[in-house]
Amino acid sequence: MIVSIFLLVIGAAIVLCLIRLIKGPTATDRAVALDTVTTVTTALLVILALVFKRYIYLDVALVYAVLMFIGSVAIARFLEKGI
Amino acid sequence: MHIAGMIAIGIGVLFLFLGSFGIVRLPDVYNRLQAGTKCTTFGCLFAVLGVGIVEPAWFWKALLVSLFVLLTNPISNHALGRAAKKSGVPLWDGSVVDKSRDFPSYANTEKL
Amino acid sequence: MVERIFKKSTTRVRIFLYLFILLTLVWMALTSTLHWQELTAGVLISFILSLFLSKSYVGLGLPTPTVKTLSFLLIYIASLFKEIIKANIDVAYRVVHPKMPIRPGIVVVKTELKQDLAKLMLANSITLTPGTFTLDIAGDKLLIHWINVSTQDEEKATQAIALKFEKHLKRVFS
Amino acid sequence: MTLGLLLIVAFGGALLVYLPGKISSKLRDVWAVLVALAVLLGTATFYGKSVHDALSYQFLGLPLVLRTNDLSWFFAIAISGVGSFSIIFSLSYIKNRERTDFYYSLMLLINASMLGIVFAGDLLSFYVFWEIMSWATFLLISYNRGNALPAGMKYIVMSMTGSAAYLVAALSLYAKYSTLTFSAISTQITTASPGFTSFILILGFMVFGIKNALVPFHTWLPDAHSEAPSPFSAVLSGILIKMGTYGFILFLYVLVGFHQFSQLAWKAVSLQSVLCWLGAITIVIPTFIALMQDDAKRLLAWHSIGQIGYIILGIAYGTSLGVAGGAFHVLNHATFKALLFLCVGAVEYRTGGVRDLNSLGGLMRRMPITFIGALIGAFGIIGMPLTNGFVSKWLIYKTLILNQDPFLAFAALLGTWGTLLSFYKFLHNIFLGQLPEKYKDLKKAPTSMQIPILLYSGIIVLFGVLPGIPLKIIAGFVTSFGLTPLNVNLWGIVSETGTLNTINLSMAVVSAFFAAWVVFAFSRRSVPTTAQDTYAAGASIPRDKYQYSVEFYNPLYRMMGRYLRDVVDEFYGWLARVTQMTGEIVRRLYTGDARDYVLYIVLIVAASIGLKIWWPT
Amino acid sequence: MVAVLLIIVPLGLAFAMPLFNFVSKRIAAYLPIAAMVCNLILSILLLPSVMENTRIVILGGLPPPLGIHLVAGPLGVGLSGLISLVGLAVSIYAWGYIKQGAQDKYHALYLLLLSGATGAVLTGDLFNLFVFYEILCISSYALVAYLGDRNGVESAVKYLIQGSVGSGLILVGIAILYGMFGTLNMAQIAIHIDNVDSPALFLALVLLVTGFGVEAAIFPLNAWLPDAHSSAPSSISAILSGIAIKVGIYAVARVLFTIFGVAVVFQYVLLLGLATLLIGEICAFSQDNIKRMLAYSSVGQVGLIVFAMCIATPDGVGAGLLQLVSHALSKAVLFLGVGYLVARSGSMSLSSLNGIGKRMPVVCFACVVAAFSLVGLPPFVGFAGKFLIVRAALAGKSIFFTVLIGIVFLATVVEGAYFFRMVQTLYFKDAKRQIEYKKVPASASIPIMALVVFIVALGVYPDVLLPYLKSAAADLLNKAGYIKEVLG
Amino acid sequence: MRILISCVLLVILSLGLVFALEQAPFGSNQIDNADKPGRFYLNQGMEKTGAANVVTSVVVTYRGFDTLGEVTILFIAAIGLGAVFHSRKKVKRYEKEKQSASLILQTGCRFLFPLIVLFGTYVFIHGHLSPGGGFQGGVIIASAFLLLFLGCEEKKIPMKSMNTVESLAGIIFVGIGLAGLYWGESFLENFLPRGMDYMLLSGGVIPIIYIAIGFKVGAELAGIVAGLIERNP
Amino acid sequence: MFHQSTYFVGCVGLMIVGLYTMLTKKNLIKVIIGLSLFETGIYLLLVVVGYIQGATAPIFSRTTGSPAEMVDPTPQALVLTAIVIGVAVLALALSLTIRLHEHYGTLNLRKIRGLKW
Ligand code: NA
Ligand code: NA
Repeated sequence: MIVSIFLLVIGAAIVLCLIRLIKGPTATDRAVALDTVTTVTTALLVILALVFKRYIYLDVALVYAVLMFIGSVAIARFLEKGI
Repeated sequence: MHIAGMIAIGIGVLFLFLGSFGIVRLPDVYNRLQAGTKCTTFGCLFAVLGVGIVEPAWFWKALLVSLFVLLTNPISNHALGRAAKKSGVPLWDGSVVDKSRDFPSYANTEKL
Repeated sequence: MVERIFKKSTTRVRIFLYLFILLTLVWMALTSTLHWQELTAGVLISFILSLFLSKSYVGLGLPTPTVKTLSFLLIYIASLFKEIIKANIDVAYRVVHPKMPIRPGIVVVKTELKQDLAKLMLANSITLTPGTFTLDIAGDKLLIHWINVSTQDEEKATQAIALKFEKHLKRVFS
Repeated sequence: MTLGLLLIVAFGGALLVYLPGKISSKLRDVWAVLVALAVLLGTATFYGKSVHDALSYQFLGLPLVLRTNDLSWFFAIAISGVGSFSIIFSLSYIKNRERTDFYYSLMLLINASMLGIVFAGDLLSFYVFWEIMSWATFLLISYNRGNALPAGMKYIVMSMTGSAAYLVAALSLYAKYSTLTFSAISTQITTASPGFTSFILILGFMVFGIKNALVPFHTWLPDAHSEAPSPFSAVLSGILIKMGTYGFILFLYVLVGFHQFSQLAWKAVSLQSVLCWLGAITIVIPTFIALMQDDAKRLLAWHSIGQIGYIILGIAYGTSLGVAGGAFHVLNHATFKALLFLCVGAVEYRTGGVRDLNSLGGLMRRMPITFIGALIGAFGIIGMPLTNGFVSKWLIYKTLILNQDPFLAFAALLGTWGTLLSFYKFLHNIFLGQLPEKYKDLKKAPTSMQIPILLYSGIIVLFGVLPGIPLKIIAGFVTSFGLTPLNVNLWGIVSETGTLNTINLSMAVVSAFFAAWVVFAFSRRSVPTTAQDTYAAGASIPRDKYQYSVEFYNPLYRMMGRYLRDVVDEFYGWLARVTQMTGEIVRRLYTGDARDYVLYIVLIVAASIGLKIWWPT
Repeated sequence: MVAVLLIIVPLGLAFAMPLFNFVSKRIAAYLPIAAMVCNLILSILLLPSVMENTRIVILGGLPPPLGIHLVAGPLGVGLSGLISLVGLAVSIYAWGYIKQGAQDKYHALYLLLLSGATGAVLTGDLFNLFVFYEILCISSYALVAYLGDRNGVESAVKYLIQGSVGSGLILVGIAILYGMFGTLNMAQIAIHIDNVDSPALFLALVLLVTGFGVEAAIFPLNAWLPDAHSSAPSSISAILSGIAIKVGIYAVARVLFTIFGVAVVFQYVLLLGLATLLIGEICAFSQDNIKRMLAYSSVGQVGLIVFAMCIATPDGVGAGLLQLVSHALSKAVLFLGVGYLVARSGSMSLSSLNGIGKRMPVVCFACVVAAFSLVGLPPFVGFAGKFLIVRAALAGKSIFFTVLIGIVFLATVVEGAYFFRMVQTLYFKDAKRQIEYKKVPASASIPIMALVVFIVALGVYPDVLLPYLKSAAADLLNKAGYIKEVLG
Repeated sequence: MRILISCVLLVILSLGLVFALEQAPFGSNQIDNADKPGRFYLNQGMEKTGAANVVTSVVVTYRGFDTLGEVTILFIAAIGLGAVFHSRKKVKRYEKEKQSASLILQTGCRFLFPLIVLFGTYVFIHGHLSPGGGFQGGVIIASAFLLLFLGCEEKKIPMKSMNTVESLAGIIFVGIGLAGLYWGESFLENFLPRGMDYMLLSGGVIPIIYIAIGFKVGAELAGIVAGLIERNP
Repeated sequence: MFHQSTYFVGCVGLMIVGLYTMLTKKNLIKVIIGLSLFETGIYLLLVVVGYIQGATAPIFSRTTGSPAEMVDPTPQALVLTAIVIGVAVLALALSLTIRLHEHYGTLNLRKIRGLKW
């Protein structure tokens, strides 16, 4: 019960980030929104692991966090003309 | 333990929401970064640790996840902020000061 | 024991040992078990990876792992946590408040830290705490975005933003 | 000697020319002549034999059959004869050209493949040899470069069209009867529906009409014949196009049978009459086009088409006399047309490749043997008595007259008239008239050229006087077609309606000639002088002003020229251009824009879905 | 069991290529030769035994419906023999021809391409077919762009985009089939398809045929082909025309006949094949760029093969297969030969090759023989193919096919026209400028002449192939037999 | 015009796809039957191979041939990229305006690099127990390299050792497959004992193959990344 | 949670959007992005095909272990393969794009038409 409230709130958070992702206005804004959404999603994945009672899903969250961090850095470096 | 964990998760989720709200609400990219990273990092930290508390067997891995987020989010935050500044995204009109011109590598940045 | 080995060995070996221990610990956290198979694998892999990858840690300015340093580190982390919580409540308040009471701006602060890792930790700490994040770093100066600029003076800003971490970090990285 | 061995010798000899060629050109020449003569001899040994060999070698599971009988042997001996004469003629003709190994190899290969065609006992082996002949011919036509290239293209494209039709015909037969051997098909096809038979025969007419240069498939021939090397033109005109005739005989008399053929009609128009009329048209129009040619070889080439008209007319007419005439004309045309081409070749060889009728003249004295050859050849083609041409044409006229077909007969006579006119021009412009200055020191043709010329001349006269020699064989196969048997003796044909006896004829003609010669010899007073001295006092003047042979039939041109345009050829040219244009347009589908290419893929899927919706089954 | 080596040997050698390259740079060029010799021997050894009964090669330890398996039947092993034959010739050629760029990478990619082709024709699993098909496609994208020149890169990009869309469609098709039947085994899918009638099945069929049709170059999915075949290094053009397209055709045929077996669709594809034939030949006719002309000619030939196969009788499929073999050999010879002609004359324009036959007699002779074979002249193998196609088409005694054959011959005449024009250009046109051409190295003339020997030998005695064609056609067409062989 | 045509075609396509998919009996029923591979893998996969992750046992053994092909395709991409870039002039166009990474990023990347590599290793070594696997682990290792490139301009990839790793890993994969043919019945058969369930040492050859795949994929993707951002030596 | 066709509509939608991008955008990079979108839709379709309502990932552990409650593992293996293939193609496409840009100085597909007809 309470978990579904958590999930709803997280869903709302993701929607908010998506709004910013779509609105922009600058590319950096979108990147920031993306970065935020990934953090939220990492948390979501961990909570989902709890929901489904599957320990193994934690690995998924970790992989996700690692890859998305690198993704964000790559976007940032791209935006500042570093690559 | 279970209840403590759930409370931690609740706090985390709340801050995740607030961070996302800030992303939408705050006026420029720098302020959004403030909210986006700070609140969501904190929220993620609490949520993950909360899960670790609810399921004690998962604690160490949850800790690892949270430490990773704690370490990497400021870095990506910084990278994005720097990217914004370097690519010339202007500050919000209500900003009171911009000292970046005094800073070595920004001296020749044209538009701020 | 560990201290003695660290003090005696050359930099390179020290870094290797550092990385080896770090990786083994991370492995243990990842596997969350003390079963011999996992431990053996972990030690083996950490050893091999440390052999090949320790170059990446050269010049990072790793602190000597003494009990003292470790305790300072814990103190630092504790204070960091306190600040983080304060920061979040602060930011959340500003975000939620209908008037959005913010006075954002970009200021410069100074640091006396020398090691790269120390600077990283300082910058990250600043980022994680009250309404500030590190935009850039160059030499001993940090460019900070501040959501509620209370002073534009470099010294005062340093005082308000960096010093509370710097004093802990200085002790860790002494 | 078996047929297989003969063909192996022929093909092997052709392909192995390169070996002696690597050593020395002399050895190669000897080799080529030996192979040609060996093949000639080998063919000769099959005289009068009837062989039917099913080979142990099978192609795609189909049995291959080699067979010979009177019909095959008749063509085979003509092929190997013309082939060896041309090889001998080539010895000096081709001497200083490049790629001579290639030339000899192809000459022998074409000979071999033609032999294969006539010895083939089934439609598949026929086709294989037919195709080898086609591409080898293409290569040899192109040998002269320059204008020869478009000529070669025209030839091969038409030839391929024909081959396609052949394959369809042959395999339709196979689909129906599960066999490709002539003997099996001929027994089974008697029950076929008229529609099917007509389908097969029409396809056959197309195939062999193209090779035979029957109007309207003739357009490749004038170009190809005139651009090919002369010894090969002799083969081409003399015998190669007769493979089409062989095909006609094969389809009409061997496979389908004349009776069945004559029944095929659509309302009042019978297939037979169509073919006869095509023959008649082929006699008249090309002959008059020939009249307008200024290129000696082109003139000969157009006449080949005209003479083919006689052959087809005779064969399509379907009486034993007509078929005999047509078949005999095949042989005769082979001799005199080959002879004429060789004569032109000899002239060409000496004058350095000149064959423009407007710039030659008066070569009679310089090249007497060649002149005699050309004269006899011309007599032959015109159909003068004492030459073989007379006999065959006489048989054909006779047929037409006996069956009271005045229009066809008139067409045939018209053709002879045109032939007479143009060969007068031919002889006059090359050998008579004035000798241009630059050819003053022309030498006689080399011996290797004179031998075939003389041999041909001899044969022409021999068969003109003793037509019974070939007619005996012809009568043999004509009878086997189920036509009325012919009564042949050495001097001609004995029949109730009209006996041909060349003894009487010869006597009459010889005495007439003698009389004429006596008159001419004693009345000759004129002395030839060079025109230059008389008119221009050594100064140079335009050629067409002083040489009266230039534009010989100019008035005739103006009168008929515009009706004698080669419309068919223009049509084919248009077709080629249209194809090219279509290509240019269709190619635009490949726009170069990757997105269009993706669009095509989506289009196919969407179209399939659409098809499925609108057209559920 | 050894059939798996047909795939593994080139694959393993390609994997080992970097190691060999450390030892010596020269080794790289020998590895494809070694692999292809090995494959050729294996195929020849295997062929007689698989003619009797098809071998199922289990992979990963599970019997057919459960795991992936190879079907070493007459078709698969026969095609892999063809692949290794042409592959061997081309690899010997490449030994002397490829002198630019990263040669070890070229040879590795080449090995992978061949192993992909072999895998695709051998596998009995639909998804595995897709994987090997992709190996083939992706390595050809890379090889087309191997020289890094403008045309190569551009055509590779276009090829890649089209090919990837095609691959995507294949995947959707596979997803639908898997969703409906829960299996990827082609035999098992074939069983299920007979019992189910659903629009989704039609969609799957369309998607699979379209997807594989891109590589098979069926009109209008073939837009990449003229660019790619003409811009690639000639050795790769040869292998693309000789082998890669054939794998696409094989896949289309497998899907149409073995998996679906729906007769209505054959006529639809047959008409597409006819359109491909006509358009390919007409486009080739109006080309002046010789490699582009050959590429369009490949389009036409593909159309002919597809046409023959869609007659959908054992004779028709057999004829299509023979035509496939004939085209593989002949087009390989043409591209290999033209590779050196173009290299020596410095231009791909047909007119730049005027009279080159005198300078480079061996190569030109080979090209002429190959061209004659493609046109379908005896005594070359193309004739046997054409003959069988016409025979198969007319066997039904239907007016429809007689008319279609007419169109086929129309296209063949056009094809003949440009090939004979090419022959004239090579031999009978006067060279505009006098250049002393370097001799073609033995590494080129030997494989070319070897292929020519095959063209002539098979042309004179095609019967040696007949039993194989017959059982290969049965392999494709006899759905029940295939199912029985695979699932027992 | 182009848009119009595209829209029409795509509408037809999408309608066709959706309707066809609607009518197909998808869902759980397609593996109800025990002779369906999916059901077989679920019911007996763990028992036969000893790998707790059924997907892994499918990927590595039952459909291991696909996986071999998949690895091959990555290999093709890697060497294809090398071949395409081989004859290329080094482009200096963007060098002037290129920003170097800040100290924070540099330090962070250097610090994180070994940790992420370790994590990647963890992922592919536990491929038979957790949702990881050779590909996932390889991707993580490659992304660690990407991070290094993002943070430190001067870092180059040691192509030679990468090639060696790639090559050796490929040979090991093929070698294990052949060993299965030799000691077992078929190529890529799991010929080693299955070990104790849920332990690191279980699943027979699966972890070994996944280690090889992990290294291979890591090396290849790292090479691709390095090639694309011009960091080959 | 949802009816199966909802997932299909989503997958097909993604595919169509990808195709639309490929068909209408001039920029080569955008076309490649479209390709990626298209492929992503396909991956999703593959996953959906193997999904069973209410079932979990096919990974056994000491606590979860009923095969009946697990989704079909095969499509997951297929998706893995498909994704890797997609990545390889993407890498190659991008490297070719870089090269193409060096040759043409543009990525506009209307202008990259050195080869046509
Ligand atoms: Na993040
Ligand atoms: Na922050």
